[in-house]
Amino acid sequence: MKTPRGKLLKKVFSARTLRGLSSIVLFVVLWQLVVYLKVPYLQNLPYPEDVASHGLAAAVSTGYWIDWGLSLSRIFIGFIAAQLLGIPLGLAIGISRVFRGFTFPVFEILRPIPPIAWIPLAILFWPTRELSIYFLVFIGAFFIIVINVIQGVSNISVNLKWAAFSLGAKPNDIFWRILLPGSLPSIITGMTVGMGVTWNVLIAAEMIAAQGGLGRTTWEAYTNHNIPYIVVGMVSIGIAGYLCSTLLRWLGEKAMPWKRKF
Amino acid sequence: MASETKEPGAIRIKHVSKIYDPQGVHVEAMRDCSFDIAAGEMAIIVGPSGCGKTTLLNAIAGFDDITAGEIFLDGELISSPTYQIKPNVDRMVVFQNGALFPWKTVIENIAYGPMVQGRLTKAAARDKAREMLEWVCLNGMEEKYPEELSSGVQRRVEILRALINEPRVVMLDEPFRGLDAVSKTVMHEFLMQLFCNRNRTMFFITHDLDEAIFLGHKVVIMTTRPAQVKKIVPIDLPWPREHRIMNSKRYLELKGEILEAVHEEAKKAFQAGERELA
Amino acid sequence: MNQVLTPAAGITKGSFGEVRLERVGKIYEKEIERLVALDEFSLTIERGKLTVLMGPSGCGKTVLINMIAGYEQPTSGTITLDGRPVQGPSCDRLVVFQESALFPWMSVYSNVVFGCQVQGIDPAEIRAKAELILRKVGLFEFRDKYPAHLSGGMQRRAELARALINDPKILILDEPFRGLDAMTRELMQEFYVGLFEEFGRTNLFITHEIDEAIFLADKLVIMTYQPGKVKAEIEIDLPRPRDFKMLASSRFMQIRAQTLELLYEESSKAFASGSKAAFDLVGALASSKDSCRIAG
Amino acid sequence: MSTSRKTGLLNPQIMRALIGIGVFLALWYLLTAVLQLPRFKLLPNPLSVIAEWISFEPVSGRSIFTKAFYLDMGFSIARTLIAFSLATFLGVLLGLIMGWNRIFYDFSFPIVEILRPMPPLSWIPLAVLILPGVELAVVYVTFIAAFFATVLNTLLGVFSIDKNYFLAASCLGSKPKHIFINIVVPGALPFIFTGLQIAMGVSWMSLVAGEIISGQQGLGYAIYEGYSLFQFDQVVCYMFTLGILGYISSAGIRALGRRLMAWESRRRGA
Repeated sequence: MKTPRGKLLKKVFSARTLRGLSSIVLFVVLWQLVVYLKVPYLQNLPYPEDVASHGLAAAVSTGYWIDWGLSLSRIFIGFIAAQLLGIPLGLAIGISRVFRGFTFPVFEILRPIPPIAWIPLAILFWPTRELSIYFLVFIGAFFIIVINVIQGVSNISVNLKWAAFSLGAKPNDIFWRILLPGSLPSIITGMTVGMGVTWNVLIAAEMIAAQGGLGRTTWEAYTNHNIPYIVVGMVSIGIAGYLCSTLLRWLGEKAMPWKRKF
Repeated sequence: MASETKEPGAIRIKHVSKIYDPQGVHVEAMRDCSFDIAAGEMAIIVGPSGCGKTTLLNAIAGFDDITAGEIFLDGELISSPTYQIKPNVDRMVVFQNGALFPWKTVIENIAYGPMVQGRLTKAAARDKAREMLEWVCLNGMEEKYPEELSSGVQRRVEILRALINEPRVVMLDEPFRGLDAVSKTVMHEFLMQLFCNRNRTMFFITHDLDEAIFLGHKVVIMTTRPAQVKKIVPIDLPWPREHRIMNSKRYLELKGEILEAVHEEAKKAFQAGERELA
Repeated sequence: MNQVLTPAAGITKGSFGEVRLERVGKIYEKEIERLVALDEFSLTIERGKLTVLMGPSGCGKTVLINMIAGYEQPTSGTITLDGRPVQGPSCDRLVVFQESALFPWMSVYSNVVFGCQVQGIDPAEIRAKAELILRKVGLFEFRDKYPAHLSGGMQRRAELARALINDPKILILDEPFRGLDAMTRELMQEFYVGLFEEFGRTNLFITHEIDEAIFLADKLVIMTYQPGKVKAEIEIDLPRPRDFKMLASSRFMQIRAQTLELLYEESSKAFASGSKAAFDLVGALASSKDSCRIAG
Repeated sequence: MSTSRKTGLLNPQIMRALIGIGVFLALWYLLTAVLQLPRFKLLPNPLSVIAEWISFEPVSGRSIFTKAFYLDMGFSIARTLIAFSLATFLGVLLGLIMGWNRIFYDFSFPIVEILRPMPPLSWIPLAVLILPGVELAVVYVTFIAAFFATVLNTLLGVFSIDKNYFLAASCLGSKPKHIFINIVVPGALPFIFTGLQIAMGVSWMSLVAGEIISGQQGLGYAIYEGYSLFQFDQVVCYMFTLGILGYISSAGIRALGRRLMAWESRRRGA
């Protein structure tokens, strides 16, 4: 019989992990080499160690973490507003055919417009820059969540609804105990997808119109020609985005214990 | 149509065991299985679900290795813990849930084997495939995609796709699962006719005992996991068989005998399954 | 599994209903198409009997269930339960669906008590009843698991429990064991028939499997293909309690042959009228006519 | 008889849609032009937007009757097309090989996973600095956006293929190249097309951002220019133009998908 520790060691030193690690090392070495050999176009890249030292310097400065805070708070406010409005709207469109008939076409006209194209109107309309950024983040997540909720509601098997009716459930029970939990998986999917788009929109909005925030500092690094810091900014944005999606995944697992696998 | 070699396709399974051990999960699927299938024999394998019948099929087909024992095909070693012959056209498998390529039409599916083996040109392979379809009265289906067909027809096409390669052994893993009674009857007659005309060794896994007795030369009953051979029942009913045979006294005797043995194992397997989940 | 079948006081006996279908018709009108699903369908589902319905796919079995359960309304004719016409879904007619209709987001226990809860029954009473019935179907230890974490057989038992706890007058099972593997299916049949033999109750069971049908039924009803009508009613006189050994009895095989004959006839008709569901017969009919023989 | 009820303008479905759109436009008009509520009066009203869009002598110099409009559109379409085709080609190829070859997957997947969470738009500064010319930078950003979506979906597509197809193919005597062409490619196709749909949406978005931030010409650029020149009608016109283009391009992908995957559409049609 194998001990759990033996299993763990086996997993850590498996061929797959080793390959993964070696590929990352290879990537860094290649990056170094490309800059060192002055490969055309790529010669302007900073050395990995430059990026690392800039990153370290940033990590101990308060300004960097204030940017994190600003970006994250913008994401959360816009994102949560989108969920608060989008989920009820999606449920309403999904449940009522009549309501769907009235609202869905308008929704479908506005949906294909790329969220970033809203930037000028947002700046124009909202009294402060901060508000217009919240609005853009909201737009980025809103359409996706609504579409996903609609799909979630319509994907619930009619048998489940019938079964509930047969067992004596009233419309109230059907909504809270069948429709809502039944569309939860789609809601979570919509949130995860929306989160990706939202970060994209936020970065663009910050670059164009904001004060502070990870996107803005990256842009300022560009105007100052501080190339290593641009990369630091990109990596930070990547990490922030990744953390947000992980948080959502974790929330999803908590909210849907029935989906957990053994 | 018959191959030149005299009666090819004899399988000998000697003391075969299989232990799955992915990341330390120790599962013993098969323990010391030994039996022979003569050339041109229809051998039916029955036993509880999840007992390791498919494991044995995978070992013979060359999809998976074994941890102990040896498997021979016509006296030639095809699988042992240290040596395996890769999946090959001489051992054809018809899968449980069907594995017709959904993106190819019926005729493309059937012609696929001879074409990729380079045995026939594309045109020749298609001609041969068309001929085979006509041969079983499925002409008119050539340009349809598998999912446009009923499952019974899909299964027949899949069997043709195997046979066009003239394999030494055909292995069928619960091929008629989920079909209704009438379709099953049609399939049994189809297979009976095929078998009478193109005698191949068949390794046939099923749960349907009527199917087993109606089609088989012998029925191998496996125990619950780890799979061992519990009993081998030779079916001494005359060939070719017709459905009327199901009312004969001998048939009922055989069915009673097999039913009892299988039922006992099924109950054991079921209780083990519940324990595992708890 | 038979050992769990000890009488349980929580499941009341005697709420047997009788469903009468009189000249029921159901017509679907879609765009220009007009589909007569059922035509002049008359059948009595007898009190305390297990009636099994068979027929080729597309013969309107599911429509029939939906109407008895009250999910759909017949176009003509009447459906009555103990003399009162059926209107809308209600817990005196419960359906066990083909693909499990357990609520995946509720534990086994919550699923079983759902009906009682929404009907506002006293919680203490619910708990006692639920415990009894869960023990009965052998799922007491599994009460806190979610359906997806159970085996197929357990899911089916949980669904039976969810229906039985509401004490329906008629229990309708729409191919309940479909999708289970053959072994589990057989064990579930044994379990179900045991449950039925112990508690009676009017049951309507729909299936494709001929062995399953004969093994379970008191009365076997075979339907015709579009429009659905009753083709034949066969009384199954195998003794109760049923035992799996009966599958190898000569009486069983006789009934089986007779039923198969009837089904084959219906399937050929369906095939002739171009039903995709009866497609399996392609080639088979042709070869039986000798127009094309397999030749080596 | 029953058919006549369902077609024509009296169909409730169409009626509701028209009423919905009408209410939306009326509300828009009411808020911006009639009531002139505090912030709303800054926004253009629908009538002036439409008037501008179809005017022969537009204030902004851009309407459906001017060359400038088509030039902007042409630039944007060309950039998206180049970036998207490149991303599709490379992304599908990489995804297929990653899904097909275990060892290649082990080596390449960690890198994809490291690069993927960075939003495509965060590449803009670096792309502008490193690549010669703004044009390339915009195309690159659009490319990156589409690329990862395509790779990941293609990969998922290959993983979604039933293992039995591989086994069956090996039984039938296929060599690796046969398996790649006959199993891996068609098997992954449904997911590839889902990926392309997503990629198309992200591409348009990144394109607009790229054009706004660093571009010259193109719809995104014109939107921002319109904003700085107080041509708000033009901003809204171009937003809708982008919406229409986005819609047409994903419809195009859907149509192509249906053609290439006849086996799927026929099943659904049956």
